[in-house]
Amino acid sequence: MGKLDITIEICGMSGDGTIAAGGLLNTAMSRAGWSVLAFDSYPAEIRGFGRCVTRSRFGETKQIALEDSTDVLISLDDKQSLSRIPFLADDAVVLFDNKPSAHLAEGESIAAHVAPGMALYGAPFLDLASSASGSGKGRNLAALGALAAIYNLPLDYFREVIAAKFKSKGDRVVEANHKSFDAGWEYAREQFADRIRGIPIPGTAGEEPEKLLLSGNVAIAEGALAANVKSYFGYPITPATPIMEYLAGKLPERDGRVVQMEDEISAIGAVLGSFFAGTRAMTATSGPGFALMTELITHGVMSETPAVIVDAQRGGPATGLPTKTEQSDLLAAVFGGPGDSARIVIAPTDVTECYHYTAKSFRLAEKYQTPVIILTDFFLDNRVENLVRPTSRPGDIEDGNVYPAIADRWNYHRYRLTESGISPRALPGMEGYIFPATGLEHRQEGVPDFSPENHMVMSQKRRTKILSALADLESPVEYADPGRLDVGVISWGSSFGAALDAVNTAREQGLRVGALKVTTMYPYHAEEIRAFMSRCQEILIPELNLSGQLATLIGHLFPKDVIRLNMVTGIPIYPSVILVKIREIIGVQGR
Amino acid sequence: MPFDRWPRDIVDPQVNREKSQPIFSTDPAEFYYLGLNVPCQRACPAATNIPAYIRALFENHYNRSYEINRLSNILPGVLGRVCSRPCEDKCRHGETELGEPVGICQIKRAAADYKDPGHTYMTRLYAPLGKTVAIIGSGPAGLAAAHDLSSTGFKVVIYEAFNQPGGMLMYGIPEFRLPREILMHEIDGILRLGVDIRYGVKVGQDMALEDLLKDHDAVLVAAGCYASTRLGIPGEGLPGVHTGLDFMIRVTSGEPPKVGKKVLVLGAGFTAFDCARSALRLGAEDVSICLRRTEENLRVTGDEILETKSEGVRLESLLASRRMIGQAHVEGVEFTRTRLGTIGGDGRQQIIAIEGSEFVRPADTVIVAAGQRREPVKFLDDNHVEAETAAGDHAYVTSHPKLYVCGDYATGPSTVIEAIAGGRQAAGRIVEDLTGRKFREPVVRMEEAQVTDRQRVWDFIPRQAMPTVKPVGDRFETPQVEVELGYDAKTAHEEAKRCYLCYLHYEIDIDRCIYCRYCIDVAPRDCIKLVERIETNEMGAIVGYRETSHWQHVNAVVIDNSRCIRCGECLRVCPVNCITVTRIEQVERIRPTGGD
Amino acid sequence: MGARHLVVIGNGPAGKEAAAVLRDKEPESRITIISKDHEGQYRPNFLPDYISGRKSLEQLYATPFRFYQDQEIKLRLGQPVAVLDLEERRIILDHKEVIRFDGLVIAVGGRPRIPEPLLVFQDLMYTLKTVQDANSWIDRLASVDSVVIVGGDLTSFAITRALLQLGKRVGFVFSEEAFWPQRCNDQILRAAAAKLAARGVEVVPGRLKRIVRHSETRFEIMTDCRHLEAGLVGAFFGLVPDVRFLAGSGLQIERGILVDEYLNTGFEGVYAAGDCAQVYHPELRDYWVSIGYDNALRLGRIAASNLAGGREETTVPPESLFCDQGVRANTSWWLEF
Amino acid sequence: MKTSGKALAQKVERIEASEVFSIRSDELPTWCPGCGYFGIHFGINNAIQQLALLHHQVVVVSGIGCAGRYPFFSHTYGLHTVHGRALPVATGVKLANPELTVLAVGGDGDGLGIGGGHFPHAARRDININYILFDNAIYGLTKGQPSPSTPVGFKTKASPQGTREQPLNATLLALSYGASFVARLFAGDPEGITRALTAGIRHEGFSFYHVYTTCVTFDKQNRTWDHLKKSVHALPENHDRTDRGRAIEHVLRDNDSLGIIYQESR
Repeated sequence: MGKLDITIEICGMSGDGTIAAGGLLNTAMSRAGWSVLAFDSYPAEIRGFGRCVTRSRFGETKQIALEDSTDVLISLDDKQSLSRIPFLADDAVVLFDNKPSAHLAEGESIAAHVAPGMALYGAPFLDLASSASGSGKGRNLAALGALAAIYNLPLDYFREVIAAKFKSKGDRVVEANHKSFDAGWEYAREQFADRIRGIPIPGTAGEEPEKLLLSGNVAIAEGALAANVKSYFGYPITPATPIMEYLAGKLPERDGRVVQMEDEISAIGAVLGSFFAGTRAMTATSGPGFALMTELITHGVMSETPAVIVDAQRGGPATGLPTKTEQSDLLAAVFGGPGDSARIVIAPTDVTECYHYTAKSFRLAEKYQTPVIILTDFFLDNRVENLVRPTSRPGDIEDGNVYPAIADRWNYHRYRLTESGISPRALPGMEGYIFPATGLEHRQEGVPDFSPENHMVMSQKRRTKILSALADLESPVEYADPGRLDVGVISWGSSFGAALDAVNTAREQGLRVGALKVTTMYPYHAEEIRAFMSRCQEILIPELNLSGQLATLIGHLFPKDVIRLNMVTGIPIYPSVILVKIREIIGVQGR
Repeated sequence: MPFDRWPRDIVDPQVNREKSQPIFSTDPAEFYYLGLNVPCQRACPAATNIPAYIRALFENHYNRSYEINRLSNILPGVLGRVCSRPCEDKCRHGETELGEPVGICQIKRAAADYKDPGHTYMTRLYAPLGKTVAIIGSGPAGLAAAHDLSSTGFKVVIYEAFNQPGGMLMYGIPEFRLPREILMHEIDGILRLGVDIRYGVKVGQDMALEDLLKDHDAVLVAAGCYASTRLGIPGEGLPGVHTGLDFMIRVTSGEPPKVGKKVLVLGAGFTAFDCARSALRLGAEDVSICLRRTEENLRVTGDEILETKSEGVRLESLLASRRMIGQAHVEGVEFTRTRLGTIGGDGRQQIIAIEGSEFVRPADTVIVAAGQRREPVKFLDDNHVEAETAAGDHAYVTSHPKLYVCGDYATGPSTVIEAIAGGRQAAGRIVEDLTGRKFREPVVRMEEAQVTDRQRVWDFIPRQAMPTVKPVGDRFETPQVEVELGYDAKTAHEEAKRCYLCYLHYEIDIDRCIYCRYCIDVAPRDCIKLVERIETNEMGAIVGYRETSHWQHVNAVVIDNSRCIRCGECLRVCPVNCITVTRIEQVERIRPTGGD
Repeated sequence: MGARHLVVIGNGPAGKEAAAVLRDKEPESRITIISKDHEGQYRPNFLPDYISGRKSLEQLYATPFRFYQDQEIKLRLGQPVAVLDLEERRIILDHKEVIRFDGLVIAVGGRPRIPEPLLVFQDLMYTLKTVQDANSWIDRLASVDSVVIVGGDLTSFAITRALLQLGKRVGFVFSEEAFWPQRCNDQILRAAAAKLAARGVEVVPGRLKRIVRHSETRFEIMTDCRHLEAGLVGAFFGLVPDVRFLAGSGLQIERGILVDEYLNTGFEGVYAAGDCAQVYHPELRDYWVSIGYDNALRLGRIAASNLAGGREETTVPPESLFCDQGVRANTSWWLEF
Repeated sequence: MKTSGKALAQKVERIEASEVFSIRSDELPTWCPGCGYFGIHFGINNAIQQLALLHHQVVVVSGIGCAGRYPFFSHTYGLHTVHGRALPVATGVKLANPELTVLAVGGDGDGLGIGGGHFPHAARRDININYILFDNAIYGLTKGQPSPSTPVGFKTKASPQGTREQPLNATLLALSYGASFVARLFAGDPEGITRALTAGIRHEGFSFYHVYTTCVTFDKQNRTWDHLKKSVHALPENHDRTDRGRAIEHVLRDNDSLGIIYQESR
């Protein structure tokens, strides 16, 4: 095997330990020096309802998207795994439990669907775990053990990560899991002695700085910690909860706190209160919770109080598809809520950006005295990449507060009109600057005033302030050769990786195409976007919503209609889909 | 539907329940249940309580384990070596997906090997009844009958044609399979009950059957099958041609015949194998067992076949002998090839000799182990009495009111364990006929059981191999070297762990079940079912389940004991403690004064 | 599903050929081949030449996967059969999937045979049946220069030739168990020994008693007359049909699955072909076994044709059968030797 | 002791003939095997059957959470609303058609957390709805965070140092909110649930059922089957269920007694 690029998938029923196995695999592979991009999907119900799939792409170079073709499938439950068959590569490797607890009718076993040319490895995961540890729970580890043996993966890393994962549950649990893993490993060593495959170990193992496995959610939490966030207020909701759980383990050490509130309304309320008093705080939620927050978010806009809100998008509307990915809250994040309530909305495209943009959002919120919404989605939140521990960029995390001048003491107007729209903001406890903040329309002093002139002036002030933030926000990034392009692909959030992957492949195929990454959703960099568009024959905007929300937001910048590629399948968009569309637009057949 | 089916307040039923008394049942449905769910005990002709003795051995109660055996099968130490093991064929652990059967027989032997040297089995004795029974033959059937009759209070006299007791055990089974001191020890345990034995008396020849009938209240013929079946082919009388039984009797009596270099054994039973292996020990170099069919149909166990082949004996299939060749001494056997025909009534393919395919195999010695039949014990007028076969194979009675038959004599050649079972049943028949009372009867005993300490990992212990003398050459130093060495105590314990203990019955109390399916989640196989209906047969025993996955139709969650491997996981997780365990086993009820 | 489901167990030459013929005769039927091998069909008779380097891996593989796809034959690789239930007409695979069939051809070929008295030395000896076996030989031959062959079946001569071509020293311990399914007679043994000796092979007298491993590449082989050393011991005692899963199925097995001259096992719609079949010859009034690639193809064709409703007899000229001690075999290899 | 096969088969046939399970839907519940919700489901079903309520005259309204799934498994009208809002929606249903028997079901997070604001007002309003609180003291569907009824010191990923907040006592809340019917029940005692519901559904007014139950997947330390089975017990025989003050006093003393704690006489 030459350059390494392998996608390994584990599929089982919820309760089979699928996700846990995927996590262990990713960690071990990362430690061993591989580059990792992984994404799990699991059902909303804890048990019974459905299928869990972890997909991990390992490579020598950084992976930016998941592909739709799987090289290795580990089936922990054949009934569930049958649905994965269409995604298998022609030479895929399939590991399955060849001693299920009951007879299967013809076709119910995954073995029935493995085409010649694929390689079938049967091992009795359940029995191996049961015989090694007395419990079938370790079947996922037995499966991992078999995988490790077949691919000759470095064993020590697996043993380490298993020990680390189960340490908190006591030595006996660690031992039981080690035993299950070893049982799988030994079985495979023996039974598949002549079918061991092996993959190249990256030369970088041990040389580069140690890499961390970070999910988007953890990166957000780490970014917040880098910005020295003090409080997290939240309410459990998939897929945002892991941010709360991660911070719950970290904040108390730093004199901070996580408070689980009774609902999302109180969560955003507490965040606003905290910022009002000058302390950094945040909350994270998903669509339904975000909807509950909209009133108080607009309160933050009106009262010019900072807040940091992560909206981890999932399938909607309403309760929707809690465990599926979608990018359909964009317009709600930008425009949602009563009145003209412009606020800052940013959307990272990968795990590293999750970290940096979150870190920076606190300063933005303070400086522009507005709620800042970080839009992520289920895929980005849960996908795992391994990267060198990020550190905050200069300037990102500094105090953004604009304090009033000494001269204004005793004569302080909280909402004083300025050129930029930014009014210096005093914090409670500062003597001589007392003011009322309100969600009612108000004059510069902060007292209510509903006069036509005042409402006009103050609305304009708030809008000017938000637009002036553009200078501090990330500009779009072009990935293209100079000159005319047949197709320009603009994408955002978690879909951008797939777009770039597709564009890179298209460029390798000799097509004149380019990509534009947009991470600042509102206010947006109209000039830069227009400049990119102007050298493109066609603009293609792939995104995971039905109406084309980014296309709606920025499409008017292009003289023609932009071409929309919309999917609401609940799963990430694959590069191959975008590539096919690019080729179709240009008029080339096939992939 | 009555809604008062919640006979409990909120207490843990496991904690406060009083230990209930065992129940004894003679309901045929319960016997049917046992047949389906404790297949080993059902397979044993003597109904040995196998799970109980394996469990006793597991608890290191070797004496107890031996005694449980002794209760049913009289000769545990002997059977532990020579039993045909019908139980193991039926062992749950040997079901297709579950591995290999438990080494039931070897555990039996271990119990005998490791019981206290001074351990004496205390037989329950009844007051003398003042009646006497004569038994012809001291083989396993005669000994078993003597044991039961004697302990019930009869005076028993055995008439034995040979000079030593044991019948086929002594004369039919080679010493490398059954050391004689083991045999004698257990026979002594029976004779000790006050059984008289007269050696060297062949009834009908040395003594008149009429006299016996006159002197005793009953006479039981347990004379076995000592007439060799002949093939009825030319040349069988040539020197160098032996019948299997005669060959074995001479070997076991210490006067072995001379065997040549090339030996052909014609036959497919245990005797054929014993003859072949004995021939090797007498110096033969090239021994073949010639089969009419193929190995597929042998009754001999797989282990036995492997050991025999390892010693160098060859098995040759599809051979039908036509005649012995030779002038002054046998020089060979002419065979025809056999071929398979259509499927017969027994579901097996018929084997037909092919005319015109004759060929000759040279041989220096030929042993015809084609089976035995009984030699009738005759009256003075040369008549003999036939068993009343109309009443079934094990009817034991004959047309003569005082004359009974049992063992191989009644059934034709069978196994040791069948002979013992037959002897005991014949004794029961005699007791009932002579006293009008039943002192022993099989009943189903049920008792609430505590959860066992079985662990799931034990289910994955492989069957412990029986150690045999290796290298094979060492076996031939003397003909007495016992080939199977027996488990050491640790191995026996390990093997005992493997037993699922099928005598434990797991049941969900529908009245208390909340249908949460926790048990199904932890079940190791599809042993717990969501059912719409339970199907029963005319006896009222469960024969099937109509399963469903429609919530509306899930009328009960039930444990299918015929799939259950008694791992106990369900019981450990049940949130409402609605799973009960009953120890259910077939035992012999002994009536102090006898009953109807 | 109106169409019949025809199942072939085994993807060797006989099995593959049977499936192909079935497809030809029954275009509507569903056809499945079940094989325990993970690889596609290969030619075992080329393995010695593969070891000596005279044949490439590609030349070993006889049938590309494309073939099965085009013929709409479902090929299940790496899936051993656990139970054959002729009564219910179903197969239970090792992984507990249950496959029902309307017609069946058993063409499982053979596995290397080790005589029972030598089973204790099983782990010390290399056998040669599969491509993996051959690869193991190649690996090990890289570090040893002497090999002792025990047994003496037809493959043993091919491997001996291959080893000589590779420049290895070869010792040969004949066994009376050789030439399975036949037994050696003295005449053949002497002839074979002479031929081998002429080619530089050391033919060791006596009967094999013991094998001792001193290290991974040093073995001591003891006969009742001689001790000798070698870096590798190969066991060649012929093949036995690979039919453990048939135990209890009701099929009769001697040196192979017994079938009549039409290759029927006695059960309706159930046939056996190839190395695993022992075929009745009406003219000879005896059973014979076939060995070799071409025989396997021929039997596979006949079995399939009869399963599809034909009535084709296996016709082998009696004189082409080699007979010894009542066992007959037909082999193209024999002529070669 | 082993039941005879015949008796067992007959028992199953009797259950089938009684059609007692026609109140279940066709879907197998997706709750984890061993979940206490099965016991509650069983108890509620039996109450509906025992009262001979017409299935189409029953509406089950739920919020979000594992208990929110309830309507999918019940052969009644069902309304799976959004998080915490079961009570207002149920109120609307009942007011729109007083003929209907309205059951609002939800978990502790749903009813005491996000929907906590609706609880007092439903009690105060005293509309004839039945509110069954599945209290397992944890957020199960989101994989184990502390809920408003989680005891102090309970460790989860979201509360690694242990929770600090005092748990809410839903029974006490209901009593002090003025609910006119309050029962405390246990998932392992479906018969008790049935008994309380048959009384409460007949009760003209807001009936509150506080059911102690388990989360077998995410709570292995606090409200487990073992702990609950040991701690719960019946109300004292002399308990006066007509006196709100005494009821409150009792509940302050005893957190584990089961039964109908308070019922306003009408």
